[in-house]
Amino acid sequence: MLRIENLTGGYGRIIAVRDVSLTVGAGELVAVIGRNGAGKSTLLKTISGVQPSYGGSVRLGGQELTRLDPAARVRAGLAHVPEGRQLFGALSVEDNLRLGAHHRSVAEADADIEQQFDMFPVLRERRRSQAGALSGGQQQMLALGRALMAAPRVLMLDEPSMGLAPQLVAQILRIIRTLKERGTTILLVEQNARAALAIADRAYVLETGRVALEGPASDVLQNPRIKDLYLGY
Amino acid sequence: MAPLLDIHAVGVSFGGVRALDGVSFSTEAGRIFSIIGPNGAGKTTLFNVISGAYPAQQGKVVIAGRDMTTAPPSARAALGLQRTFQNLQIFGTMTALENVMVGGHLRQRTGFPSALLGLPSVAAESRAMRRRATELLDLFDLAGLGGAVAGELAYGQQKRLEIARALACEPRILLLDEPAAGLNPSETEDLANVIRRLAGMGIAVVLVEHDMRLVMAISDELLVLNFGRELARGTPAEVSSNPAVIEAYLGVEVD
Amino acid sequence: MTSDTPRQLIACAVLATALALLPIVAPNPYYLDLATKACLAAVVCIGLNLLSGYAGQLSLGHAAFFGVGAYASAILCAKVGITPVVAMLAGCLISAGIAYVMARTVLRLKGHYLAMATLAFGVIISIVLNREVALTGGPDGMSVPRFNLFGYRTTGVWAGYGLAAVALVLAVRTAIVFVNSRVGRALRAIGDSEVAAEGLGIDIARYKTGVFVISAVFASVAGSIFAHADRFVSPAEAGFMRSVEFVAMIVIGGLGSVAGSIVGATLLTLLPQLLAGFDHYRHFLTGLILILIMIFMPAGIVPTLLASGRALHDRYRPFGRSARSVTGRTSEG
Amino acid sequence: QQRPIRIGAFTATTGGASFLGDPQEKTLRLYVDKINKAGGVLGRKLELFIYDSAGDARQAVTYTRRLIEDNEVDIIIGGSATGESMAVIPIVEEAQIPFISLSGGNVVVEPVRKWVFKTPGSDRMAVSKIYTDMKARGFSKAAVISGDGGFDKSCQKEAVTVAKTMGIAIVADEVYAQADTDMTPQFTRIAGAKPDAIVGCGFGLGGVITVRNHRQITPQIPLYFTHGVGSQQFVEGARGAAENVRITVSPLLVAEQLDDSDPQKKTLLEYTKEYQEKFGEKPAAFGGFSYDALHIALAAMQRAGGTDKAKVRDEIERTKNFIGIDGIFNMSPTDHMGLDFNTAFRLTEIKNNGWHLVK
Amino acid sequence: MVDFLQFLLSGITRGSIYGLVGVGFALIFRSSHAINFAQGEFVMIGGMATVFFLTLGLPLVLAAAGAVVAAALIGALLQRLAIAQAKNASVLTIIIITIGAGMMLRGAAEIVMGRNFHSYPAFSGELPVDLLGAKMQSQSLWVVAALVLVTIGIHFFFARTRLGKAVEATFSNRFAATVIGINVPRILIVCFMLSAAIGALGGVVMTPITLTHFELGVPLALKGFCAAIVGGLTSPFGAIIGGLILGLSEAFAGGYISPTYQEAVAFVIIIAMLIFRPQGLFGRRAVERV
Ligand SMILES: Nc1ncnc2c1ncn2[C@@H]1O[C@H](COP(=O)(O)OP(=O)(O)OP(=O)(O)O)[C@@H](O)[C@H]1O
Ligand SMILES: Nc1ncnc2c1ncn2[C@@H]1O[C@H](COP(=O)(O)OP(=O)(O)OP(=O)(O)O)[C@@H](O)[C@H]1O
Ligand SMILES: [Mg+2]
Ligand SMILES: [Mg+2]
Repeated sequence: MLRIENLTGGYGRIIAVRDVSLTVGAGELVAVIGRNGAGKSTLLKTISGVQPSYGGSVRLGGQELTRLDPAARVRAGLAHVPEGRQLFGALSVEDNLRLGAHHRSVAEADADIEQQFDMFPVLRERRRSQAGALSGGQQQMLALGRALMAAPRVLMLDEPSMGLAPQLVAQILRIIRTLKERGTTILLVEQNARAALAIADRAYVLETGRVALEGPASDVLQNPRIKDLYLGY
Repeated sequence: MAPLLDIHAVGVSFGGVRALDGVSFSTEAGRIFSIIGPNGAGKTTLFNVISGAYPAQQGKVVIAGRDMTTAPPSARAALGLQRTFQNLQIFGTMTALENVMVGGHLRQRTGFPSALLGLPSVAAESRAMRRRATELLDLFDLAGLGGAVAGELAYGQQKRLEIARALACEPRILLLDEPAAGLNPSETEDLANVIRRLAGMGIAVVLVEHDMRLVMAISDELLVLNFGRELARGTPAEVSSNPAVIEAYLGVEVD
Repeated sequence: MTSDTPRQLIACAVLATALALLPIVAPNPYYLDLATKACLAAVVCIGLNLLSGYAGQLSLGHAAFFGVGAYASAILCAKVGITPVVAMLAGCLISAGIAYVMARTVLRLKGHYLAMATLAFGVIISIVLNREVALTGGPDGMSVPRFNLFGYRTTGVWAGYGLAAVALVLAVRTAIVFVNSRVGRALRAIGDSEVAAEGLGIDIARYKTGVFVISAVFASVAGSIFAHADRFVSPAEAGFMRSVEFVAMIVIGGLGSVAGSIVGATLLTLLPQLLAGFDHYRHFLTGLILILIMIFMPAGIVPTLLASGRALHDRYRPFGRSARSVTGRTSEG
Repeated sequence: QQRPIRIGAFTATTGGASFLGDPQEKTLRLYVDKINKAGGVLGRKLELFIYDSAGDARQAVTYTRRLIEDNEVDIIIGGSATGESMAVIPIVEEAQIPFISLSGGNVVVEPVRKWVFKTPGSDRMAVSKIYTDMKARGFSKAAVISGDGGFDKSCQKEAVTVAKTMGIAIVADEVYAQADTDMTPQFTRIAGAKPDAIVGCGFGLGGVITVRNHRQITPQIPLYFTHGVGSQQFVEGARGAAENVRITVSPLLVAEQLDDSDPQKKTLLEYTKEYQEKFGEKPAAFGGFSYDALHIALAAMQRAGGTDKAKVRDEIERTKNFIGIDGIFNMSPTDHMGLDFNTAFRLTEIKNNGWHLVK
Repeated sequence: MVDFLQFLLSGITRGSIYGLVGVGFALIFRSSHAINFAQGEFVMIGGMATVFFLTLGLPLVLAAAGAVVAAALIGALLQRLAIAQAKNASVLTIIIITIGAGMMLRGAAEIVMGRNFHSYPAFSGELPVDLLGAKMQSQSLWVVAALVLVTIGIHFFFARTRLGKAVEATFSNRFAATVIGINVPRILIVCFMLSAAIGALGGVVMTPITLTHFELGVPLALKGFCAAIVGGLTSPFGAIIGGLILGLSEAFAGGYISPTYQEAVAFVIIIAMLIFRPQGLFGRRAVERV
């Protein structure tokens, strides 16, 4: 479904992602883990096109995305929940959600928004509040809900459990699993590596911008070096 | 002896949202006091009230025996209070090293007159501060990044940088708002060690965190907030077996 | 600007030498006149840069302080008969006073508010200078006596140039030490995040006020010297367009760069002279040049050149640039 | 081959005073070309160095230094606005170079400064002419409306001072900002003061808006204007509102109506024709200032037999019966303008969008 | 009473002019956080281009429409060729680009149209309209009408259109807007075109009153900017109200107190505003959470 080949990207002179190749099959849930600064967020940003790529290609279900702008990639079915939530702080919760369905019809948005509210009831309660006023965890839910409003074929999540209460972490992981079961293809970046590997099909380990290891999630979970470096305890 | 930090029945509302409602706690030097609770429970708001970013609408904030309820943040910092931010507030255009140097603001003397005159003491002070800042970066595993522009660091690196910055002025009270968010488990373990060390040095650490492993492992005392109110309080063992807490917050652990 | 202070002080000495040599190589006093104006603009810009480039506060009315300095010197010397140095100090005091009051009222606000307040205040000052004909000569301006020091009367462009050059060297030295001090770091911190700065114990209001007053004094001194150098002042000196010009100078030269202030000030002072021959096409070309500089050097001339200098340097490093760019920025090892 | 005669000039070609500077610049270029085609002066070509000061004193100072030091000119003409002329006086005096100013303010030549001359008639003459006409019509109360620029201010000052000596009471003295788009509040106040007539001091857009607002609010009160609006453009811009307005203006605009015996008539008609041929529009009165300055300077050089600055200066001071656009000049050591009251300004009235001499 | 009415009419006329200039500032600020110093030049172009097309023999309606379209195109070019080219430009850099653009436009107008001022006849005759003894130029009604039109249009744009919401999103967080698939470059262009067109429309209707001149934009822009500040800078609607407030205060202060410092009124209001209501009349203060 999503096929990345030799992708290189970064910030001007700084190359943060180097020659990364990665695939996510249709309906698959693939996790990316790595230390701080390994380039995980940059990888997602380069895939979604908000950061320019310096080489390599991005394909979605056979469609070449490499040369498209971010808006076109979203229309092609690629949604990205960026690190740090990135909400429209001055706009209401509802507006944030609706903007997620920016390129879709109002009727579709109307239907989907109820789904998000069902999934995250607190957002319904706060639908008129400014998004900027929400607590950290509430914002994380809104960010996820907004991405889902795009009805994506492939969803890229950058540390979706960050800042969530344990109960909600569990809930988010459940939601991710549900989404996967409904056929959404998911690329998941997580620091909570144990949890991520538990629900993922396959995993990639990123080190200083390169793929250091890849394989079925269970294998990665068992790898002693990984255990030592990422799983701790 | 009076507690180092004493929060007395503080209350804050935003429009219709009652973010804090009669929350009290106090803590002492060398203790690790943790505050947990569901998202939106008011933990960050409590930090904002303690540090002076938001005014307390009710209640009192007493720092080192002085009533600081209406004092500006800088005055509270002068009494040895430091914090980190859940939504990172690093100085993005400055280098990592300079961030930490600014952290030591209160430990330096240079004022406008001597800075304008360029007295020799000014440069000497900067050199000394630079040395200390370098050490702190080392402590947080940021040694090679001193010259990097802070805004260009990865999230987890910025997170650690903020703690290093807060430590630069040798605080007596340190408020950490979700320091482990964005760190992987092994990094979190390192962080746990650092926090223990800080407490060992006599700092009163107040920790807001969702990573229960970390919280349970290092806290001396826990306060659980829910909808702006105290839900429970006690040692980690007491709290983690409290059914109300499990119901509202912990849920069933996934692993 | 994080390099060590001594290195910058060397740069300062180089600047001083260059300024001292200029009169010898300058073909005639016209060039000195230009150099004088560039130096004075640079002094204003260095002060303004402390405010905007470091503390992150935009001022759209800085020419007003230049004007206050210029008119203080003009009026006190011509009408009251005070000696120029004292008049200059009086100008500084007035400017500082005005800046202090303004800062106290609006600096606690964030964002564009200071820009707006300075804009409004600057225009009001220039309107007053225009209207109070009895005192200021109104729109036609007024003449200023020669500068004299301890009774020694100076003559011609030379004196103006000398004063301006000395002022510039002092300004550069002051600014360099200043920005690398605790105070300078605190100001930059304020520019980046006020919440965090406050949390670290920085008294925001005090620092913002302080730097605003300092930048006003820089402008005021430059204005006073200008009045004696040109021996004439007009309300246009305090006008809105002049304020905008100062902002353009620091942005084009480079925000947060002392050298950038000098480059920007010099460039925009010389540009009209260079384009003087183009008659009707002059405005068009000036605009075009501004735009091109900003497109190709969005961070300003000096920072952009420094960055590409560094890139060039990197390219010839034994391990190439990629080796550094990744390993240098991770926490490995 | 002798070095060409270098004429230095700076005019406010752009900026608030561009209505003055633009025709001044054009006129200088026109006549330097023309004279060169005709072989130059003293067998030498003319070389013109001209800069746009935008009416800004600071730029005027720099350009004057440039003219003196870098271009090494023999004489300087310029200063469309009074302020910029005043600003360069210390420099020309120090450098000892003759300077013929194009600005209206009396202050430029009062007190007389050795190296400084000027060609435009003064505001004092203009308002005196207006008040003379008012008295002839039996008016005794006047209102003044002026912009806040230097040009307006100088005229306004004279209008107030001269009124005292001529027995006219100033019942209102209203100011508008140069860039203002609407002066109806001022005219409303003027209407309240019930003057017999209104004196307008202004130029350019402000002048046009003044007459248009006058037509709107106080059409029944006669309006006078000084020469700031002395151009056909003004009449066209006013779109009918300038009808019946009386304006003191250089004879240029009514050249055809002058008696054939008028000594200026020929010069005026020639200038008008040449300017129109070159630029496709009628010259505004202000262009005449630089015509006069240039020709006075060249005549002085001719008499001095060269460009020696001191000699040229002396000769300028000896200018006698020079027939110019602005009037007939007779300079002297005590008068560095040299225009006389009768020839300097003519009172005209706008009728059918044309200029008519009030006899 | 007649005086009062007269000042009122004067205030409305000048206020509408300031409002028409101010809207553009608010629109650009709302999309790029920058102050567009070329806004006054768009107004100037509105008048100048109309004059130009009229001399080509076009009827007024076409000439005016042509001027508005021309300005919109120039706005698009400015965004595309200059502002969008400066990658990662800070707000200040953008401001300087607009200053440069303003100079270029002024220069171009100077080259094409000369340094003279120009005007064309009022749309519905030159006769003043009498209103209970107070008099108003008939053209003022056109200015007011244009203002009303713009107000309604702007309201509709932001309240009803998807594009309007996208503009708000872009203003609030440009990165997020890009991530969720809003075509940010297009939004920016649209805003520049809109503000240029509105500015030019203002120029078209006000030229019979104010006349036009290649350097007319600068002072007008200053007043328009003040109007936008009073309105809160983020709110186009606020800029319109701000313009009216400034216009009326100037007219009444000039009329009842003294015209000498009339020009300063706008700026005094701004200072008072900053002290008592810094976010402006209609500016929303986004909640800043830490
Ligand atoms: N805006 C930027 N400008 C320059 N360099 C950047 C920028 N953002 C990130 N970097 C650098 O790129 C590298 C990779 O960063 P990235 O954010 O992709 O890491 P990450 O794996 O997501 O880390 P984390 O777990 O902390 O989120 C880091 O070295 C970082 O310093
Ligand atoms: N400035 C504000 N304006 C309006 N509401 C606010 C503001 N700050 C906080 N709130 C509200 O107060 C409540 C408490 O927020 P707070 O950030 O303190 O929660 P928290 O416990 O830190 O949650 P999290 O764990 O998700 O960070 C939330 O409902 C939030 O929306
Ligand atoms: Mg990341
Ligand atoms: Mg929180």
